[in-house]
Amino acid sequence: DTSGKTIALSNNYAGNSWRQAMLESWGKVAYQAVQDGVVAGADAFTTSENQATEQAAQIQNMILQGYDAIVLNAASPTAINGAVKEACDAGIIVVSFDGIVTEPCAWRIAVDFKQMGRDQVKYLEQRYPDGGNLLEIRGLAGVFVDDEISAGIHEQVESTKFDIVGSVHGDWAQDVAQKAVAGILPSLPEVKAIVTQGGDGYGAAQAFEAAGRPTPTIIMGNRRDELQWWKEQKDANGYETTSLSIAPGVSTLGFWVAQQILDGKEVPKDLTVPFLRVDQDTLEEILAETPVGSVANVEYALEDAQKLIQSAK
Amino acid sequence: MNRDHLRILLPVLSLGILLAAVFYMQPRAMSYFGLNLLFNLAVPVALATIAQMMILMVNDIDLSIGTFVSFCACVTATFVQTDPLIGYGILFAAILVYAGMGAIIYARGLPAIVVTLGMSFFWSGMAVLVLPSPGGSAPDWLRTLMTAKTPFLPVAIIAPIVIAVVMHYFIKRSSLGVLLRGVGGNEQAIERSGWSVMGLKAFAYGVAALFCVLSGMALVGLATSADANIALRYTLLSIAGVILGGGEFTGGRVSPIGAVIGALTLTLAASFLSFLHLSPDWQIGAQGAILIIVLAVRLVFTRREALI
Amino acid sequence: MVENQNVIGTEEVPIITLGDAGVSFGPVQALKGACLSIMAGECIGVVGHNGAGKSTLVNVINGRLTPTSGDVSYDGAQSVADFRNAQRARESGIRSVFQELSLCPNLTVLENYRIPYRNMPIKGWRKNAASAVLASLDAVFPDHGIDPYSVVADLPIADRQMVEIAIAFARRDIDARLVILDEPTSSLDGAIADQLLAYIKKFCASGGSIIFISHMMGEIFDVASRIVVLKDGTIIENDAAQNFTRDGLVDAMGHVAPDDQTRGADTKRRDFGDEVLRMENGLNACQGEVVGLAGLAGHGQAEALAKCFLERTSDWSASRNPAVVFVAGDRSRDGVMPLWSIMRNLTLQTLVEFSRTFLVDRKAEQNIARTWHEKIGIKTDDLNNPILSLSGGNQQKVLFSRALASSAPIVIMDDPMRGVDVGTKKEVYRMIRSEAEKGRTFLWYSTETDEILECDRVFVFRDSEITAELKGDEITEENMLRASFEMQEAGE
Amino acid sequence: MNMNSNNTRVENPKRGASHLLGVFSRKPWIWAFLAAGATYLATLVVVSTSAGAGSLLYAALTFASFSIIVGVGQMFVVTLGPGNVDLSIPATMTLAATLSLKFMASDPTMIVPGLLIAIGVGLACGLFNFALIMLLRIPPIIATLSASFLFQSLAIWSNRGLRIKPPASLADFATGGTFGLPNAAWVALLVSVLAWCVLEKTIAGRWISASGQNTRAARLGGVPVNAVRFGVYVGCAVLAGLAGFVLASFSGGANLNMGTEYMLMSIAVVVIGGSSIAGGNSNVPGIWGAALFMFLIVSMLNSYGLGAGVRLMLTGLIIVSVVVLASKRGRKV
Ligand SMILES: Nc1ncnc2c1ncn2[C@@H]1O[C@H](COP(=O)(O)OP(=O)(O)OP(=O)(O)O)[C@@H](O)[C@H]1O
Ligand SMILES: Nc1ncnc2c1ncn2[C@@H]1O[C@H](COP(=O)(O)OP(=O)(O)OP(=O)(O)O)[C@@H](O)[C@H]1O
Ligand SMILES: [Mg+2]
Ligand SMILES: [Mg+2]
Repeated sequence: DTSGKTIALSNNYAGNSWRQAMLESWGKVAYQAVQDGVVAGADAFTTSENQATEQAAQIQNMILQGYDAIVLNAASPTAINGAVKEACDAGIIVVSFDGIVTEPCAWRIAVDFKQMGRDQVKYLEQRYPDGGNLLEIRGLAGVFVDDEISAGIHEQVESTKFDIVGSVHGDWAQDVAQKAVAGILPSLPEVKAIVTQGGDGYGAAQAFEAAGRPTPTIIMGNRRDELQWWKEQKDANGYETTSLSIAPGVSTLGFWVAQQILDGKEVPKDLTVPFLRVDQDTLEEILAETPVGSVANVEYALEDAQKLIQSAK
Repeated sequence: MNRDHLRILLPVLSLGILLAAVFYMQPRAMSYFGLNLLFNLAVPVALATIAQMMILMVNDIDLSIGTFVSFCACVTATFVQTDPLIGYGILFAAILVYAGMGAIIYARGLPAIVVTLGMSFFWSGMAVLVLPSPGGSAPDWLRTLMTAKTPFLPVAIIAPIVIAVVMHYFIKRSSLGVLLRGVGGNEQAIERSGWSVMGLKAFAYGVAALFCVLSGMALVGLATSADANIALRYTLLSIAGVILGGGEFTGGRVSPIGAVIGALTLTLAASFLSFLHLSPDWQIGAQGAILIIVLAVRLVFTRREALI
Repeated sequence: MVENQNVIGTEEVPIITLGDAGVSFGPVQALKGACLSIMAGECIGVVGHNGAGKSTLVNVINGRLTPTSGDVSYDGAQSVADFRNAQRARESGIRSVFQELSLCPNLTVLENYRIPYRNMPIKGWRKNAASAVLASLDAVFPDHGIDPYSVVADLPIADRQMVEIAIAFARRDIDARLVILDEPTSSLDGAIADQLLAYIKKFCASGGSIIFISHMMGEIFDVASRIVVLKDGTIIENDAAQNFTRDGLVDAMGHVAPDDQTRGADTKRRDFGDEVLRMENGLNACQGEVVGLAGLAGHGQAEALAKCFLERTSDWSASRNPAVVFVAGDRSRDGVMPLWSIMRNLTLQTLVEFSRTFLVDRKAEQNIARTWHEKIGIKTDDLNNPILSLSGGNQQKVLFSRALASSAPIVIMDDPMRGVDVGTKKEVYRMIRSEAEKGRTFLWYSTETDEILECDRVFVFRDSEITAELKGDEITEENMLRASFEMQEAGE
Repeated sequence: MNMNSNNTRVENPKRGASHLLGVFSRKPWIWAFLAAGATYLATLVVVSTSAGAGSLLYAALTFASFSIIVGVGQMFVVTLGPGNVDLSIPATMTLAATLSLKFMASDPTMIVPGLLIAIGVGLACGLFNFALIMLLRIPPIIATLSASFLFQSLAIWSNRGLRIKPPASLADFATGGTFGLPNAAWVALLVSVLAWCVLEKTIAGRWISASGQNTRAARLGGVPVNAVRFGVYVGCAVLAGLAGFVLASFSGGANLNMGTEYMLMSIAVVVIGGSSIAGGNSNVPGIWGAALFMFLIVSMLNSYGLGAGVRLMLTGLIIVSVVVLASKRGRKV
């Protein structure tokens, strides 16, 4: 019985549509759970800046406020380990998702970012068995996710005939990606495809269009404007690609896992969620479900969490 | 009661009021454990604030503190951990670069704000080179030091007190401190007495760099690892801390105790805002508002100077 | 002066000897061929007009200025003059109280003592410093009531001056042998100044030397054993104090009286228009009048002028019909735009007046510039040259033109003739006269007596207050000196 | 008379030297263009085709435009003299962009009101900055910084990170080109020409330059210095609002972090472009050179395959060197 327990969400950034969708999913599912008497409270906190130091302080404040569990999307996999350890020492359950932490006492609902990189290249290999030139758009320099995805991509490219001819940092922002791509484009030979990290596909497409070059196959990241663009291209000329990203609703999975742990269930420390993937045939369906300006999403229910826990055992 | 005492009164009062409010909202905070949680992340902020204070003291401003502390943290989590000799060597060289920057700024009459802005790109690049992705780990002694269970008072309280007292003695009591503050107060008077203003400025920058190094190390000790963006916020926090602590942008009017109190106040203000369950939308705005309010209150304490 | 040295005795070594020392700042020769030696126990009074070169002289003595010609020797050592003079002076026990306050306002009294004391022992220095400053304050100014722990910015101006003097006399590793006091009493009241004078006498009696610069004749006669009179950078008198009388001294330092044909011949008009200006401190002016502000430099004339200007103009808008215009004397601080051409500098004030739109009317601008180029004779063949390519006097002419080109009824002039040559001065006087006759009012502050003599009415300032209003025949150099110097009777 | 003849003699050599220096210092933008040109050529080494060379230039012009628009605003502020810098540009851009895109809600008929909203937001932000500086006498650096926190909060609150697309016709305009130049560059050109006219042709321009060289002397020379400062801070914020609007239209929506890089960028283009941070001397063409340079250096390092670390380091070193070199020129004149 967890009806007396409280769970807090510690979030480090709210400045993009993915995070907003994540907070919204949490709000919806957690509010319902509180209404249903499953837990006594489920508050969400966001730091004012995307900084590990701020999030560490936030977690310390949560310890003081006496939450029973903290669900966490971390600014850094390692830099808040100190605070997480303190929470564990205080008897608090810590479940991290998306941005996971390496501290052993915490649970991790991981997305295999390396796998995400590999999958992009695998898809492309299937499309272009003869290989070709790839452009890589990375995220923000010095951040964990950026390194993981990039490592996955490079690893997989080794075993294919693809060539990475250029690599730029798009800082996960449409406009920065667009700028960086436009800058490197003139020096690139023909580009077959672009591997991305999510949220920068539309910018890349714009840059190619502006330079008057044929649009390569751009791997998308589930943002509504990317899907919309893809749909337009598909309708116009049968453009084909794939789109994959972690669903923002994974926060609700974090919520249920924390609830299960509080309930005394045996839960392995490492859980893995699949990506949310949009394919040529599911495009219309998912596009219709995605709100304007937001990101493709699924929310998880208690049963999904239980299934996940079961399968991990 | 002289002007210095008056100047320190406002920060002490604001910290007191804030602390009382936090204790009222969260009585749990009133314990060894609670104080440690409230304040341990204020230690690196306080060190960075002291660094900024050293620069403001000689009438300059440093916009590269955040990236420089990040760089120091990256070096600490990598080289200092694995090859201490090289690690300390890098940090020492960085301190020399800082001192040289101070000397050049004075000798060429450069605007410190632009030079440090340029240097912030430089340090940020260096940090990414040292540590391309988050990680590294804290040297054991550092971790032990930052998490030590000291009797009676937690490290989080002892460290700021030690920093404040040491710097108070250095800046406000030692005879070298007098000269440094004199540079901010009346550069010409210092020069007339035959001192090298350039040397003093370089020294002030060097000490600032030393405190940035300490800040980076303390941060790694608390966080257990580093990343290249770990301390970007310290630039703004440190300026705000000095000003909240009763310091002024010009005239060599700074107070180390005030600066430390300012840093604690800023950290506590963030906790206070989170205990308030203030909407995250407004948290950053609330920080701006606090800055504006305190600076506006200072108007009462300082004379206004007219254009002519 | 040669006898003077002989009297004291050839076996004694002078603390400092200047041999034919000269200092020039570019074309300005601030000090010419100064010969002076100072023996232990002497108190030298230095007098002279503003800009006579007094501060320059003492700055050579304390080593801050390296003479551009001649040499300096300390304690009879070999005569050299180079950048290490400051150190030599320090080591010979020469200390200075500068004309402008040179304390750090953010430090406490005892901390300010630390700054000139280079080799201060570290151990317990605060306690030692506090007691040293306190001892010195007690010695010079009994009953001063200054706490050495108080911050200088908190102290009133007189207390700061006292602190600075006390620090100069305080004990250090090298004892004070020659203390230079550059107008130390300018912000002290009578009783406290008397304490200082008494201390100076005591100090000299015990073998110390003093250089004492003051505009208060009484003080000079009270303490000085020898008086040096400077005029236009030259030492014109250097003799034992008893050989001077007060009037003789004023005569010696006074400017050459203007030749009588020019002055007085200007029949001064008595029929001015209505009063167009009146300020709180009693300063007033009528239409068409040339009002002079006299008195020693730094006694509030410049502030009064600035206030008068600022009160009548706005920070927020510029009028097509400005009420006042300003001619700056301190060019670099108050007048010149260093990055601009001559033409732009000349037309700054009249931009709005001569443009019908928000655009700069280039044609009108050129016309004005050309008109004034000829009218006032600015020495350049291209008005688009940078202003800094002009000599100081010509820059000043540009500033004059800037103001006179405007139609404003009141013109405020803050010592506007600095660096202007004699011929132009005459021309400007004539222009001012004719503008005044057309109904313009001039407020004219000058440090030069013959300029003040051009005025219809004169207000003499002392300590930011008006001490005398002189009209017509009352406007004489003597009357002005009398009103601006505090003629203490103690002197005689 | 004797003195007069002396004067002429001294003046002649002086005028010759300062004339040369004057010519030199009147065109400090040459350095920025030289640097941009050098970087461009260095990038061309790895650009294979001639079409590539053209498209690199086109891209550079496009992206430099945004830096130019904010840079021009920042230039006016910097021209006011030491201590004057507007750090609220990024927040103002973000706020103006989010509010106007939200208002337009992708409706093509709302473009003009949307633009007016962006400009209005800029106006309000500028007013707020100026009020803090003038009324509360907070130093400009910290005033604009604190204000930017508030603007940022407002932006977060107002649209919660949703990316609303600009109306299609607006997006087409922002990404399109006319007569071989990107439309964004036309906007930047318009802004630059206006700014240049203000500085060179109008009375206000004279006033700004005078206030920056010596506020006290300007005031005594009849310049309404408060009005000048007011105009400059408000103008800078309005330009930031405009830049936010164009950038959001260009990149398909407003982001909460879209302005971040323009804080340093706006100052860097001003300084590299040859305007003196010590005030009074501003330089519109130089901003173009510097903005192109800032874009091209990133392209060059990316094209060479150099990483983010090296890129940042070099950028920093270049800014510092330019400032040091510029100071040398400043001293001599
Ligand atoms: N740094 C300088 N550069 C150029 N000219 C200078 C400089 N210092 C002094 N002068 C000029 O040298 C002359 C002598 O100045 P000095 O300061 O010695 O006069 P003073 O007798 O002390 O006058 P006062 O009574 O006003 O103090 C003046 O004409 C002054 O303008
Ligand atoms: N504001 C004050 N007014 C009067 N006396 C003071 C004041 N502050 C300190 N004192 C006294 O002056 C003496 C010296 O104090 P201070 O702390 O400055 O010296 P100190 O500790 O010996 O210095 P240091 O440790 O730097 O050598 C003490 O007796 C102290 O009580
Ligand atoms: Mg003590
Ligand atoms: Mg003098």
